[in-house]
Amino acid sequence: MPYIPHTDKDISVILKAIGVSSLDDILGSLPAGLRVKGSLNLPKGLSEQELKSLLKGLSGKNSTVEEYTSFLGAGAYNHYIPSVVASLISRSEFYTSYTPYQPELAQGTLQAIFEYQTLVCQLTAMDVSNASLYDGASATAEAVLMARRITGRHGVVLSSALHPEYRDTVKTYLKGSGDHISEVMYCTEEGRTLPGALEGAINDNTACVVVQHPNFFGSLEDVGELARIIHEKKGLLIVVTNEAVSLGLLKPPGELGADIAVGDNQSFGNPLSYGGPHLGFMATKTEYIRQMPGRLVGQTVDKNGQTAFCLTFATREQHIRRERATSNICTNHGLCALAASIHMVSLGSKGLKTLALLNLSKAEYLKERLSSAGVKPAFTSQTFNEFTVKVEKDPDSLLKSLLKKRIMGGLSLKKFHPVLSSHLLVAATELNSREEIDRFAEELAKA
Amino acid sequence: MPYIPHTDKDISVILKAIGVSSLDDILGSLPAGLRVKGSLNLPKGLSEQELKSLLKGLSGKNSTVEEYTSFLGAGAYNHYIPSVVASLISRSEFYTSYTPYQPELAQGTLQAIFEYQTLVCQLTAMDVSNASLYDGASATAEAVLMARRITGRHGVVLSSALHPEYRDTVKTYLKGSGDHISEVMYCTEEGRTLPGALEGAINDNTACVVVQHPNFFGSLEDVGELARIIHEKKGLLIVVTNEAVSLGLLKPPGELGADIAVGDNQSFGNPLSYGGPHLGFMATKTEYIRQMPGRLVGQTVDKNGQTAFCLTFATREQHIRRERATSNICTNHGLCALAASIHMVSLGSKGLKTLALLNLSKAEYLKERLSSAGVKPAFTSQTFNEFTVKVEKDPDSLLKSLLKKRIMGGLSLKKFHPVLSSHLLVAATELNSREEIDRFAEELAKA
Amino acid sequence: MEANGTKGLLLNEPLIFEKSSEGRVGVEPASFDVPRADAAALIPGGLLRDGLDGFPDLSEIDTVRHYTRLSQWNFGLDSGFYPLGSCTMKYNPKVNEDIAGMTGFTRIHPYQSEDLSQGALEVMYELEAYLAEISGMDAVTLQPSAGAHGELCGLLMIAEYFKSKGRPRTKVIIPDTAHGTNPASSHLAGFKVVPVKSEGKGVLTVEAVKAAIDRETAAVMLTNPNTLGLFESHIKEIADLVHSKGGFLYCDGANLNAIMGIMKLGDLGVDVVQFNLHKTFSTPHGGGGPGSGPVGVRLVLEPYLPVPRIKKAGKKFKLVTDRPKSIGRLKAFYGNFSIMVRAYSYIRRMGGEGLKRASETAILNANYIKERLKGTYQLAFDRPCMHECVFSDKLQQADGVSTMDVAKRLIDYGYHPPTVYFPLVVPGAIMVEPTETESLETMDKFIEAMRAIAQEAKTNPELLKNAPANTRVQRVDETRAAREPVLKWTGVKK
Amino acid sequence: MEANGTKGLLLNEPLIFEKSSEGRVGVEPASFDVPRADAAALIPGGLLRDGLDGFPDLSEIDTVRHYTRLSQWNFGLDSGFYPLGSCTMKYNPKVNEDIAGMTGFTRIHPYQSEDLSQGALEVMYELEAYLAEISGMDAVTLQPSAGAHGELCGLLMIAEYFKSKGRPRTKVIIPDTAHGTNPASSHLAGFKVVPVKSEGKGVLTVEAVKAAIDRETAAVMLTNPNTLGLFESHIKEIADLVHSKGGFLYCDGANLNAIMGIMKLGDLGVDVVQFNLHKTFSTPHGGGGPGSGPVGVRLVLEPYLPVPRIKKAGKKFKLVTDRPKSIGRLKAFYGNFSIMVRAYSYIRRMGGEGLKRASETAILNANYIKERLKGTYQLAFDRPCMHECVFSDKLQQADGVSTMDVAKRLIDYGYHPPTVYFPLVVPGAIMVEPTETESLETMDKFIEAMRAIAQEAKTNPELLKNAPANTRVQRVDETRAAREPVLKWTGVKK
Ligand SMILES: Cc1ncc(COP(=O)(O)O)c(C=O)c1O
Ligand SMILES: Cc1ncc(COP(=O)(O)O)c(C=O)c1O
Repeated sequence: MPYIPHTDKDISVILKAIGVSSLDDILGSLPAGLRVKGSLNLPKGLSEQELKSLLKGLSGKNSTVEEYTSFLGAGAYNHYIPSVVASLISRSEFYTSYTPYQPELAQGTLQAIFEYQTLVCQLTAMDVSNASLYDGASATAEAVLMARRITGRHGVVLSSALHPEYRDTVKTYLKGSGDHISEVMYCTEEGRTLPGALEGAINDNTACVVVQHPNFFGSLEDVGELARIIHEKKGLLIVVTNEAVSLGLLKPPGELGADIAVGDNQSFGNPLSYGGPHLGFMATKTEYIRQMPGRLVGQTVDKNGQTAFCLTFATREQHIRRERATSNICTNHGLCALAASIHMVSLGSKGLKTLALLNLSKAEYLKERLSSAGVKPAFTSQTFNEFTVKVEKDPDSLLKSLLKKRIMGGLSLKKFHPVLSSHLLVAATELNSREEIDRFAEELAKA
Repeated sequence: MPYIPHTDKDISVILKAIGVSSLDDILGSLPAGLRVKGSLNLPKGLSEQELKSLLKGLSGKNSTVEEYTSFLGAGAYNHYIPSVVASLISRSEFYTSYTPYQPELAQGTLQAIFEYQTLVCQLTAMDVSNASLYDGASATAEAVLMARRITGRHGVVLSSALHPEYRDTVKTYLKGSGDHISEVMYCTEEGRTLPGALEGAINDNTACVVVQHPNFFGSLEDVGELARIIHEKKGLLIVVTNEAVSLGLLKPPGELGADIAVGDNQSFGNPLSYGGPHLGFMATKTEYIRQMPGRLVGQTVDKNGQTAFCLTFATREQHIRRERATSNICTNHGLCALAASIHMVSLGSKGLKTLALLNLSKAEYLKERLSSAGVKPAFTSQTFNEFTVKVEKDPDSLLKSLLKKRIMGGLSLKKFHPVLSSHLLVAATELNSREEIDRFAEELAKA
Repeated sequence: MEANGTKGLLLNEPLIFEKSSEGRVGVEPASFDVPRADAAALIPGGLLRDGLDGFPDLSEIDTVRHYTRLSQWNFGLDSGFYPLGSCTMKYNPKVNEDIAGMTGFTRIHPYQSEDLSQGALEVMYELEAYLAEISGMDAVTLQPSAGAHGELCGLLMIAEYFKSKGRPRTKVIIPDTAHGTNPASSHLAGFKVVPVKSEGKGVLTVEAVKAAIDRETAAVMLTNPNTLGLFESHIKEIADLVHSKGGFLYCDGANLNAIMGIMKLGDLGVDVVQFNLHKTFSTPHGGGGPGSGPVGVRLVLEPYLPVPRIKKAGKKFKLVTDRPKSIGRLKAFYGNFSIMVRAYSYIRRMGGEGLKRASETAILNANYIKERLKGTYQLAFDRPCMHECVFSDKLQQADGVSTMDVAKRLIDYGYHPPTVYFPLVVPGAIMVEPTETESLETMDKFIEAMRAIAQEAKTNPELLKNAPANTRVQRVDETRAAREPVLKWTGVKK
Repeated sequence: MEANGTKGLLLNEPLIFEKSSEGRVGVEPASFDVPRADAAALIPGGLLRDGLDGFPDLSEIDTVRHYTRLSQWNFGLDSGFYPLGSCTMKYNPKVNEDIAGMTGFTRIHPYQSEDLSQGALEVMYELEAYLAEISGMDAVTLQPSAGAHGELCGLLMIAEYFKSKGRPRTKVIIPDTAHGTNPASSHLAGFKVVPVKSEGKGVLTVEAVKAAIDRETAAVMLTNPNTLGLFESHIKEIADLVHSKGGFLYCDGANLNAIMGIMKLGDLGVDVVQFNLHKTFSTPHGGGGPGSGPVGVRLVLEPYLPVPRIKKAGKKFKLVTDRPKSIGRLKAFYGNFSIMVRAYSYIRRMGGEGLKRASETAILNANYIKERLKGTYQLAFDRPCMHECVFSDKLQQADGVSTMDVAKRLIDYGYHPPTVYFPLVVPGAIMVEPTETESLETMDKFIEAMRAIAQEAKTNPELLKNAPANTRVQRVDETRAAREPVLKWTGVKK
């Protein structure tokens, strides 16, 4: 049997040592009438060779962003991942170990997380970061819950330019504690959240405002001004970043007044993977540490005074605090965080800045090519590597005809925002070559 | 610059420490007039992303035995390699280390080679094996040179059913020491080396006879009888095995009278790789150790009496013996040997026997299907997983038309043996499914 | 005895930031094939970044060595026996890693056309069906990212069910043996947690539940086998009871590795269960995730499952979002797909027979260790266990030796310690879960080590108190970490 | 100073055969989808195998742990600094491994139609051209499997040249600094080796060659830079001399890493050179191979290159075998293709500029170490070196400390020792080749360690003599290994 080492002889030795003649003697306490009769109705087991060929076939039924030219983003970005990443995270000491409960056997994981926490703080200019959360959407939800705990208030104001699936996730997470969620509408001309609109949307019971930056439409938000407004009401600002590469170029949330910075670090080191696992991050101010969900690694010393690392602030967590924990999260996305760290370190500060500028440049070029082809940006705000355009034909049939040219031409926004029924959200990264962009513009003009 | 860590500041520190103002001060002793002017005429360097995409494109210009159904063998066998192999040999402690000159830092490599030596001895039933040679062909040539040293004789008799490229290699290797090579013709009916023919081909100056088993045509040789004949003349028998999986089923060379067993272990753990790196092996009798080429690892103890391993019998080798070495080989195929070990261990004795039987079964089924389709074996000898058939049409145009059906239909033997101008050499392994075999037979009948 | 553990050369390594040197680049991005944008002109001034303080600059080789050395300080399942109870540290098949790494699975965008994603949808659709069959549930969602996420999902569905009936319920009954995520998730889902004590009985009694349950009880949440490794023998009666009160029975399925092919939770009356693919289904733990926590439910709860759902229409798979009763979504997109691929591969490789054999063998292994160590260590409950067994340090306390000491000493012998001090109901708990992928020889050596340590506790307790002696760092000061928090590097970059 | 090396937990591991248990299977082969052949009926009795004595039977997890643990006893380039002289232990780029692993490169059969192999042939064809450009040679073969194989190839061509002219020559002149493969390959190619002494001058003088050369001399075989790390400054005159005698100048190109883009061997009068792709071109050493040893030649020798050759006709590449003067072939098929892919990738990544920078930096690094350690250790030659520098233990001998002791002590500090006792002309040689991929910081720490050791040699020589102290095994008894050879496991399987 695959993976199970036991020979018949081993089984007899074991049974004898237990003092039973068969497994059934052990399972005596199980309600006999409810035992599974016969075997599970599952396909027959396969040899490794057969398995691999079967799955090769299944994977082949998907078309990849390598085979197609993709301009899809919307929270999942197609970046080049340096080879060092897979090479290092596939070291079994990393990927086959558990959460680092025994620090003597897990200094590698622990130091790596500590470094990851530092990298996230540097990227976001916040004081403290946790070890990871599941993804950007659930991290946003956790941030909202955290803001409620900090402020003791209930009201939650979401920018309607926050990723729709993030908004949905927040709503689901808040079902348990009463939602009190309202939305502040984005400006249909600028494609961003207007400070003025926010002013009208908040009140003294507003725990937090959540804005995404760059937002779902790709637009940059006036984060500093939004911060000022919510802070005046003593609420918190949660800034969501799901294209983390933008932080190579954009002023970090911490410098713009964010109280909690969350988002997704998938862009670093983690492939698209049909949407998961991605990598939720969260960073905040020192004063809020004890309300922060998720694991934390701290630096300390061992009994010989040598630098060492361990999990800390466990009293916030469920295995100590149970129902009074700051969150229920236990297994998080450790290996994804490791991958992100390695990618960030590989780039270094210079590489990251260049990468961000390259992304901006590709997107600006795409904007220009599309404009020339008659497809104009839908909003006036400045953007990073993603933006919204308005098309003349039905976007869905446009996209369909582009597929025939092996182009994934962006995301139709209709299903998320009915008013944006002739709008496409398009992204460009370092993986979109100039030729691809030119061809996209041409085909779009033709289609 | 890729892979080079030096910043401008580092360079100045270095120059200053050396006490020069520029590299040119160091290169003063180089004939100035002969320095390269300008830069090398090579393509401009690429970023990692660009490189990977370029090479992806180049690799895509090849068609693989995964995309095609392949019945090619002839010294390079398409076997399933378990995932553990790549997973383990890609551990950098293995693949980024050098030949294990410092045993304290290389016990992993050393113990693994020691185990590989043991596995080869077990497979071949010989006393002693070296750490590896380049490939089966050069191993055969080394074996011939070794036989000459042992016997003090010059004559070398090659079976003409030895792989033609192995015969060529032996000839090249023997250019330096005078060739004295003759061939003993295979029996055109049985497709193997007849003992009677061998009797006539050897004499008192024959150092060795080289037979391949299974031979180039896939036929099993009567190794025991051939051994008896050459041993009567006090010459040595070299048995070549280039489909090592056959050893799971066939009596090993050591039990059939071989004095030196050589061949290629590519079938274990090493992909086809367009012919290299493969994995030459050599095993022999204890009495011949000092004439054996290649590295050897021995078990010993360290200063605390703990079991340890190290390179040994180095006095045979070139770095000590220089021109009097048993061979010039230095870098060998260590990682390929590791891969082979892991594959063998993964199979275990039961798995290996089953795999060999599965190969035999596939080939027998193929034989039967081809026969039904009117394509009969060309020879009467028994075979393992490869055999020669006679076709009615021109084999080259047959193969061409099979390619259109995405079938690599075996090897046309014309260019190796002009008399076999309507013969194909076909192999089947565990990777050829029944459906593929059926389709091959059908298409061959149609073509 | 000959210990597995020994001491050898390791390499020291500072923090990555301390290795940085201004101006170094590791893997530089691709070159600009489009005009270089003028960021200062494009981006409003207030939004442009100044610096990236402290962000490290390393060469590629230094990055590689950094993480290689870090990895060498770690102990993984591939390094040795890792009998961490409640975690099912079974072998993570290498072939699953290869498969999960196929570009057809990694380089697909969640929003690409369904027509281009049929392979992914097929894997997910079938995996749902397999999990349903294994658990005896009617429908499964793959969306949750881990066990706790699955718990939240299940509990939110239960809450929503009652809300949609117009009779919201407020309580969830949870035994004190439960994993901490159970109460935490219940709380997050808006419930009040009603704890029930197991009162030394090991399993939950019908009486205890009866005493706690009422018409406000939305669910009883138990773990089966429970965290003591015991089968909840009254589960069917408890199910009947909670059903009679109109509530649901939630089963934390983290311990599913004990019963695959032996019992189906559905047959036992369970209404909701979450699976931990990173336990039962052999996907790696990654030093702390990613995992995946699908949830199976009975038909009555099916309308509440998160969106999107995968449906098969003819030969085509598609994603369906129009489900008015759904609790919505727990994350963006569809779940941890690459983990699903591994679990799918595992199930296909094992088949029904194999899964059953896995559970049977896991039980045999746990009982073997239990029998061979009882007496040497105090058993929490001396009765047949399922896939794990729980000891305590009661016998060692006389010598002034604690569970922690035993655990640390095991490290010197070359083993990862078992889960310690959990479940909370067993003081000084030592929870051993060998899993089915460990051989008799491995267990024998571990048992020998445990016995040797028990002996040392008597003859040389200092050995234990100073343990581990073989590791690079020893007895890490966790108190100081909490008292004087250093949560990031704050040095100045070179 | 803070040493890089320390001690930590490692796992013991017996021989794989000692872990075997009869009846266990790791990764079982595919199932039979064709009738199971009756081997006994098909195979003549005398040819059927009885047993597979001792062959190990392990579960998959035990196999994985075995090799994982073994690897943890090893030190690789990714573990730390590995300044092994003459071996060019430069960083092995990870992207090259990814590329070499693409199925389009691994799963192609050497005998598949050329039409189906155009990508492979293109890589090979271009790689030949790149190597020709780098070395200034006219034609290149990629067939040889390693440096020594390349040497044999080159020397056989030279021999064949003279034979084909009807005037076979018998001798090859080789300096005493040469690597052992040079004389061994010459012998194998049928030549008598005529050694010339460098006589303490470091480089070969024209006079020394003149004294040895005659009309029987087929070639002078030198290494440039030579194994002392010195540029053979008279190479051009030596070339002229040997050419005037009708002979060839063979250059062992193992040290090419010092001169890429700086000098072309062809311009220096070299007629034949072998490349070590596993040194200069960054392909990994694999703990002892596989390597690849292409050979470049001047036009006059081109007809003698091994078959097949790759030709380009229009846009198509093909293999040509009809070359009557060829020495034939040195192995089956075409060479170590997957190593070529890595070297090709390296060259494309670096470009001409990058290769030049690599050589320049390699020289700077070696001179830096030379300058900063001279005085502490005796320099064999105190003059500017190329990519490596050679010290000796002369200054340490007073304290009764040898090169071997220094080398072993370095291990405790976390470094792989340099090449020791080679070249033979420098007694107690310590040959340091940092390569260009090592940073200033890495060198500084190494220098510090070397200095600390020199200090220890004076103050506490026992530290060195007992070194290494940090490793799992210490001072392996090589004499015993040779005297009481144990070359395989001979136990009895469980
Ligand atoms: C019994 C039990 N339930 C739930 C969980 C939570 O699972 P996860 O860590 O995947 O969120 C665990 C994890 O340790 C567990 O052991
Ligand atoms: C100078 C020199 N020449 C030749 C060789 C032989 O190369 P290979 O080991 O690839 O056969 C070496 C290898 O160490 C070398 O250093």
